[in-house]
Amino acid sequence: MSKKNPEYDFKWCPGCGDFGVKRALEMAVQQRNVELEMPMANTVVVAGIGCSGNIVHLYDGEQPFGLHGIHGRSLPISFGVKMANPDLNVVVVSGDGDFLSIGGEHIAPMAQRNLNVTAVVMDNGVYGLTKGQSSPTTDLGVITPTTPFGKLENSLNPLELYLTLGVSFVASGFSSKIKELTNLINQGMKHPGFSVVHVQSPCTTYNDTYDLLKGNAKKGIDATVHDVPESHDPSSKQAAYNLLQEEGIPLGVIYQRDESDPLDQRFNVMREKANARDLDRQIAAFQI
Amino acid sequence: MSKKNPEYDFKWCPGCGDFGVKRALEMAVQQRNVELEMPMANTVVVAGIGCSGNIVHLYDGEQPFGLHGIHGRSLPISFGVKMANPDLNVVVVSGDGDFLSIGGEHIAPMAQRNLNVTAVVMDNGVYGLTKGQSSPTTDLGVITPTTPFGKLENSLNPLELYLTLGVSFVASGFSSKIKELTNLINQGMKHPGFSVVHVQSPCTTYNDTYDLLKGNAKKGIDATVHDVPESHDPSSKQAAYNLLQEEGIPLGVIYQRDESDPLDQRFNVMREKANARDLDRQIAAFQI
Amino acid sequence: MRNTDFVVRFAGEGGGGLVTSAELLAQVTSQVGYHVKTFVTFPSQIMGGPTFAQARISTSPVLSYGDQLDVLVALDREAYNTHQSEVRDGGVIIYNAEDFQLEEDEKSFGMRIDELAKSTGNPRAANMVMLGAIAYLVNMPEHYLPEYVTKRFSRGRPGDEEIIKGNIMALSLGAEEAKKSGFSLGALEDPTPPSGEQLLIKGNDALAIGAIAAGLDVFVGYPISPATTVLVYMERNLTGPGKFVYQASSEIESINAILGAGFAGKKSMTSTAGPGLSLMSEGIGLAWMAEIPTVIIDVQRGGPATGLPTKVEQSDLLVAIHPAHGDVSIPVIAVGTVEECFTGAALALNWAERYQGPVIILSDHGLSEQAQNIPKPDLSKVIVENRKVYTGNNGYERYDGVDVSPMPVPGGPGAYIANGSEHDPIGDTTHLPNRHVDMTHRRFNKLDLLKDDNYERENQDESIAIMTWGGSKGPTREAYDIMMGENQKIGWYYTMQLNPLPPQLLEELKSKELVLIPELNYLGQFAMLLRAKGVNAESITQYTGTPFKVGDLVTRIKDRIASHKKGLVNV
Amino acid sequence: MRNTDFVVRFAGEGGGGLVTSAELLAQVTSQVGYHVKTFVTFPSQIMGGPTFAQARISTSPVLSYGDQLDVLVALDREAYNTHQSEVRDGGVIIYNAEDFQLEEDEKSFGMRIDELAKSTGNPRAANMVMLGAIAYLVNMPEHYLPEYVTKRFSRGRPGDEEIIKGNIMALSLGAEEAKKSGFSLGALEDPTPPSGEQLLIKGNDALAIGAIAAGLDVFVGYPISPATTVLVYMERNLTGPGKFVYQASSEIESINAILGAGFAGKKSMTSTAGPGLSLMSEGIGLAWMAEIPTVIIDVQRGGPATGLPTKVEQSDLLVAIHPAHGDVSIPVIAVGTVEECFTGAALALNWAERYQGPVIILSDHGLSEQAQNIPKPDLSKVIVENRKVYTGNNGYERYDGVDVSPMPVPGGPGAYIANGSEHDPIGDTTHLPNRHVDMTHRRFNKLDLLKDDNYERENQDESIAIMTWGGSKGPTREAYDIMMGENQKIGWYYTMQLNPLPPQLLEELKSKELVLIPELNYLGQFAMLLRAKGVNAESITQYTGTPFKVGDLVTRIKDRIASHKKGLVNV
Ligand SMILES: Cc1ncc(C[n+]2csc(CCOP(=O)(O)OP(=O)(O)O)c2C)c(N)n1
Ligand SMILES: Cc1ncc(C[n+]2csc(CCOP(=O)(O)OP(=O)(O)O)c2C)c(N)n1
Ligand code: SF4
Ligand code: SF4
Ligand SMILES: [Mg+2]
Ligand SMILES: [Mg+2]
Repeated sequence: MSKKNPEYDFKWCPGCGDFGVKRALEMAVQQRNVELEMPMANTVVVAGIGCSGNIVHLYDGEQPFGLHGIHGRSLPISFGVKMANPDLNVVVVSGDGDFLSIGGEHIAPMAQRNLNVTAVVMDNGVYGLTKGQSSPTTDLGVITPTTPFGKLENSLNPLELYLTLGVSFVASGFSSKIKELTNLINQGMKHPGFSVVHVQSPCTTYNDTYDLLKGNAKKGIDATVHDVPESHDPSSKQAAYNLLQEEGIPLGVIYQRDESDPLDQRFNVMREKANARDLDRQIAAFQI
Repeated sequence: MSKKNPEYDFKWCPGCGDFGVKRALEMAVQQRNVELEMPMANTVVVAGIGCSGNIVHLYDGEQPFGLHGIHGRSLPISFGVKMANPDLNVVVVSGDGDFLSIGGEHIAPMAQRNLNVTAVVMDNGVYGLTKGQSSPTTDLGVITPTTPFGKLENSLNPLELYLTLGVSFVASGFSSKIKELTNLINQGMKHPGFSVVHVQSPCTTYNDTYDLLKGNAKKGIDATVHDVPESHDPSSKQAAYNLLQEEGIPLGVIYQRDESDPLDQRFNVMREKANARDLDRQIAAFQI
Repeated sequence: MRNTDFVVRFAGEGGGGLVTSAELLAQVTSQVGYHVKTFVTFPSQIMGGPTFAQARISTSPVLSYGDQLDVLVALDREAYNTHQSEVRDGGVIIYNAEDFQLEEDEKSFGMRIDELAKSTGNPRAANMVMLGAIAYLVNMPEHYLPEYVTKRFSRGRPGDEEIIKGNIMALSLGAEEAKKSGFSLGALEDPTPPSGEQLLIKGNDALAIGAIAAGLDVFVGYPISPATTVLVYMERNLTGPGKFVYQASSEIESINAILGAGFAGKKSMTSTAGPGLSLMSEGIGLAWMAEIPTVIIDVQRGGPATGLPTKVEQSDLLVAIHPAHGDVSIPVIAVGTVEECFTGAALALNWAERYQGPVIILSDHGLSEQAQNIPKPDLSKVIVENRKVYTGNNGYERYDGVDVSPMPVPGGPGAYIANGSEHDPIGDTTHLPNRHVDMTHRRFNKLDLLKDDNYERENQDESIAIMTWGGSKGPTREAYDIMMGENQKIGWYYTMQLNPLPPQLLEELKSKELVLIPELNYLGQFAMLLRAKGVNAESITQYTGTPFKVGDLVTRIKDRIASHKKGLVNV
Repeated sequence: MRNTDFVVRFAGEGGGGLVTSAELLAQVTSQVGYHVKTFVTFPSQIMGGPTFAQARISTSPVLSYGDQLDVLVALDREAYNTHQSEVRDGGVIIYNAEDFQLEEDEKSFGMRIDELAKSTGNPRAANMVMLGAIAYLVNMPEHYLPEYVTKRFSRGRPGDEEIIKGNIMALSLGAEEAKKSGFSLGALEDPTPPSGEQLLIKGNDALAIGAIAAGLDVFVGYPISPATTVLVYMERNLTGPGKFVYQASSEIESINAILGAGFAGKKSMTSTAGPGLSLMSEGIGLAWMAEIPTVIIDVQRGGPATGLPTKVEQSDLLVAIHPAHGDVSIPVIAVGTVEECFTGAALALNWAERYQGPVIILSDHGLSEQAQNIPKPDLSKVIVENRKVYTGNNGYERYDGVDVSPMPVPGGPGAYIANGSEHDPIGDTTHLPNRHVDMTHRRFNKLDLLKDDNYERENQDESIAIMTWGGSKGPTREAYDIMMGENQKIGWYYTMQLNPLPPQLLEELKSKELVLIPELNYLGQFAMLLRAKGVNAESITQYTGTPFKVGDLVTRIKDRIASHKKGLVNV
């Protein structure tokens, strides 16, 4: 499908982290297509509302299917898409507000079901598209247009949340590390079950955290991100919890459940065991 | 307020755990009123929809204020009530479906804000009022009218969830242990911040777990519930996590944050620092 | 007793017994060719609480529950007090003499039901005692009940014979008591059995079967009275390759999941009641905007808010047609009989596929809980429509033009973005005025595809007409038939297709002096919509949580017409 | 130039510069007594994207944005292409000669704006260069701008003087360029300054201030364009003892929180746009059912679904009045001008208190983003109503009777249960038919308290009338004035109170042959509602995402009246 329709008028701000995420997503999907010898048409990108969700329109190269819906509902939509056709590679792209605030209710059910979709969450610690209000990952005390005297809420730790809710693949990425991020997203797609790749993706306009994340020697700022240590055992939930108690933001696979049976598989197993009745027999049951 | 209007026609089934919770709630509120020399009129019970929520209508003795709204929304309603008047003692009564499924999105924000209300959650592992469908705490594989071939979802661990979301007081009770439960609810009310008292409250009609919870020597069933060991340090989140990894359901205070500043307090501190402008000055700012 | 028709009500504290008795009576009589309809009502609670269940048995097709009772079985004093006034003159009340005693009167006799049951050795045979008594009162041929009991309990198990014996004994004990009472209601005429095979089925099951017959693939729903049984039926029966059914965590999840499935090429559906419909508002708007086929069943109950979960009302019509912000007009099919539950569900799926968008089915608590005999549907005659699927090359402009266009299916050619923001032809967001104008036209043009002229009409030359909708069809039709018998001059119109209305129907209605709309809501919602379309429509409303009584309708319609003729009232 | 009125538009890639320029122009001219109105439109994105901002300056009150441009400042070629056709004959286009070049024509001249700004030593003075040029073109008295600049930048800081000097230099460089171009538009007449102090304020700020003036206590909202700025204003300014303001985690949380606060005795409010309103559906129904005062502002944008977040539309009317399942009819106040934003917000809070239920305010994107001069509100004249509070003893029957009754406040006497299920007098759940009937009457009776006969009318003897609503008031009124100048025979009606309508107004409208309703939606939503009430109303619709142009309206209204008179069209 040819792209760049002149009517489409959305652009990200210069330096926005989402550019990097877009590139990583494109490459991860490409890799996945090669791995499975699968046409691009098998990929569906379900997008939330926010600067982040616009990734579906800015996607370069051969185009996947897209569904750009309403704020906070990309997970339940992806649930319907995936279970309607489990052969599809279904990816959710969402922001910290979209995924964790208004859409926060949908994470637990997908984790409990182990729905086999991959969610890529672009966390910029702010509501970008609506111009800079606080989000669940904005720190306590931060001043924004809606917290003019400082945010009153503790910030949420998304990685810990995913672990507790039982997400079976949890990874942490950074939009500036495109190669690594590509790899994480691709691993998420390979994982048979619900995978969340939570990405630090700075908002240059409302919450520029590049210095904080990467560090800036000149300004005397130490980097917050660091690679998950090689010694980390991602199959251990306890190890994952421990890792998250440490300072800074670890990048890499935090947790991956070893035996992960996705919902579509569970569903099939159940259905094979269940004694089905065709419609004629169903109707016969009501016969007088 | 005199009660028992003949028009009111709801009753719990014989043996329903909610009877015990009701008694404990009545006593805990009574105690709290005495402690603070507070009239009953200062208590507001915000109820969810379910057998459990009907506690607000079955409340015996002097009546508190009640708000019986819509399914899943008791927490956000309680947020409005409490912040409108922080002097009120606001209690939420809810079921496992109401609180953890359709209303699941509201727990995290209240925890992050540390809203000073007490939620009493009656967990019977089932949707009682709608006649026995599975709930988030129903176990994997269980057969119900909506899971005729076995539930496909892992069950949620609510206590672990509350901990991760940052609820500052987490307790676990059992409807048959009324005295202990009274105490837990009362402690929750005393706690300055968001407190959740999660109660095992069996549904005799659709999910009778009395034997399982209490144990039944004749049937060779060991009890699932056991008291939180005396050695447990509820101020340690780590200890709380560890406690929850063990077999069975611990009863008692699982976690209580030491320094807990509730939202109303944070809000006041913030407002005192903020430079307010009265309406005249606000209008003057637009003057041409 | 009208010896072509009788109504029996069982009333007491909730629990299964009452409902089973009414349903048994319906089964027995329908098996020998009578037409039957049951009705159940109970409080929103699990056990206990004042409940009643009734069955109407007739020699010809049954349209309503029956206004007056021929027989009332009152299991406790409260039930007696509540219901006795509904027993017609000459009717009979059987009361539970173990619970209370009455002074002697010309209507009632007491029976120690449980005691009699116990004396048969089977305390659970209380139903049979009651049925035996009723059978005697209506002079039912003696072999009906024993034959039914024999058939029902011959399950090839060791205890069968004993159970059968006990039950038959209970039947005759009941009959004897009735005989002793001296009451009798005259003989019920022999039935003219309906032609063709019949089902005895409730509305919600018929909705489910209709949808499955039309090719439903995916069902996701959240429990809520009185819609839960649709979900329960689907969980058990929507099986087969590629099918998926699931209990969601909320109605917001349901609606978004089914639109996801619709986008992915499947026929999808959910069922809910008012509170769930309100929660689905935003999602329904998305399906409309992004042009995704999907179907929402709303089994209406008393509103607003949590309202009256177990009572009947038809008050969700306005919100069904205009559920969400922005310019939307959601197609609505309102089913009026158990049979229409079957056909309406199939039609809704077809409509969704045909115009590529969301369709709402309105049923109600009454239909959901009533069992009725309907002709066995002929599956080979069910029309199944499938969306136009795009099969060309990539580079397709899915949102091109102002008419319905083939829909790409993920996995196949024609990748595009289904977009809930205003969009250009490939689905990218745009704010250009002409695109919004074109796409708005497109979304509304597509409704033209649904303007089939399917409607009932009779006496269309009359200048005054009655037109009801949904579950009020039965009582309204019965009222109409009574008035026709009296040579009143009134036309009859009816359609399931409330939005869009059949165009020819609308034209006819516009030419009337007055169209009267019996409907179970306060606002007179359907009449409002008709007036907005230029029809001089006026509602006959009721909002008691109970269905219309035929007699009331006859009176109110006649009064209204009389005052219209006197020119006393204008809209 | 009409020398009483001119319109300047700045167009280019998004960013603050364009908007600041238009607002500066409005400030300068309003300070010397002109009437002004600005208008801004931009895509739903953060930076860049085609944007424009304009200001209309007039010697008399300004009702609309102005159909045609007197001056267009085009900062890039795309802007030129998009907007040049809107420049009137005899108007002038200033284009950014650094970005592109045009063949010479009779309308345009190029200016190297940034270069000129840089030459003053202050590259940020590009605004001033443009304003200088415009001032010259419209023959603005020379001292206005320098005086304004001097005042604005005299902030008691060291660099003030230099900045002032640079800006004044930029102004004269701009003026010189304009002079060189040879274009001129004739002199703007002196203003007749409005009497009394004036504010220059946008709709959303006025809504917020109006609510605060009427005693707002609690505000909870979730960000969404174009409503976010109400929340932002509140966060900064709703202060004082007992006040509470908060950003919620979703609109479902907002609505439930404010109804909790309303129950607790406070005046509460939220603001949102269409998608949020749809999500609030269930909660609004609860507030109606449980009789809880609260106010929801819906700043309408293009719909449905995510729609057109930064465009104007009036398509949420139907869902505002009937947002939820069941029989509801939510009071709706539609504000039509920036001034009405202030008064309408106060009225909404009063209504909520008076009838004890939810009230919806409809504003729109246009009002939210336009700055306009309005008379400074006299706070001492703001009417503030408070609910009847129950002060008796315990044992109170809060839901007794079919009229509004004093409301207990938690902490005080009269504990009851505010119940979203149907209820008995103390708020316990009941399913009795007569209670549902009574409580339904009660909920609807209370609307009578809101039927104040407040409306505008002119030429009420005419049989054809115009009646618009909300933000289309300005252009419609301007069109009406033009037609009055031509001695057309048309009546004028207008009210903020769309539901319930002022009863006397409704009677008058019903007596008309034809009522024309200009409104920015496809369905003709207000006309639908009026027809349902017996008014022969017909819409003049537009659904481009842009506001009405006065000229278009005049033409369409006249055409419609002409065809009506020829009897060609019937509803
Ligand atoms: C129901 C609803 N509420 C609110 C909005 C407005 N809205 C659009 S995007 C957004 C938040 C965006 O934040 P985030 O998800 O973090 O994405 P980002 O823009 O930062 O990438 C909001 C509140 C909406 N579109 N729909
Ligand atoms: C929006 C909405 N959806 C569904 C329902 C139907 N409903 C009422 S109670 C309930 C679940 C009750 O389960 P739970 O919260 O566990 O309470 P319990 O009855 O077990 O105490 C449901 C689904 C409703 N009232 N409103
Ligand atoms: S506002 Fe922030 S998140 Fe949005 S495009 Fe700009 S930089 Fe990216
Ligand atoms: S159904 Fe279960 S939860 Fe409900 S009242 Fe009966 S026992 Fe209690
Ligand atoms: Mg963000
Ligand atoms: Mg439960």
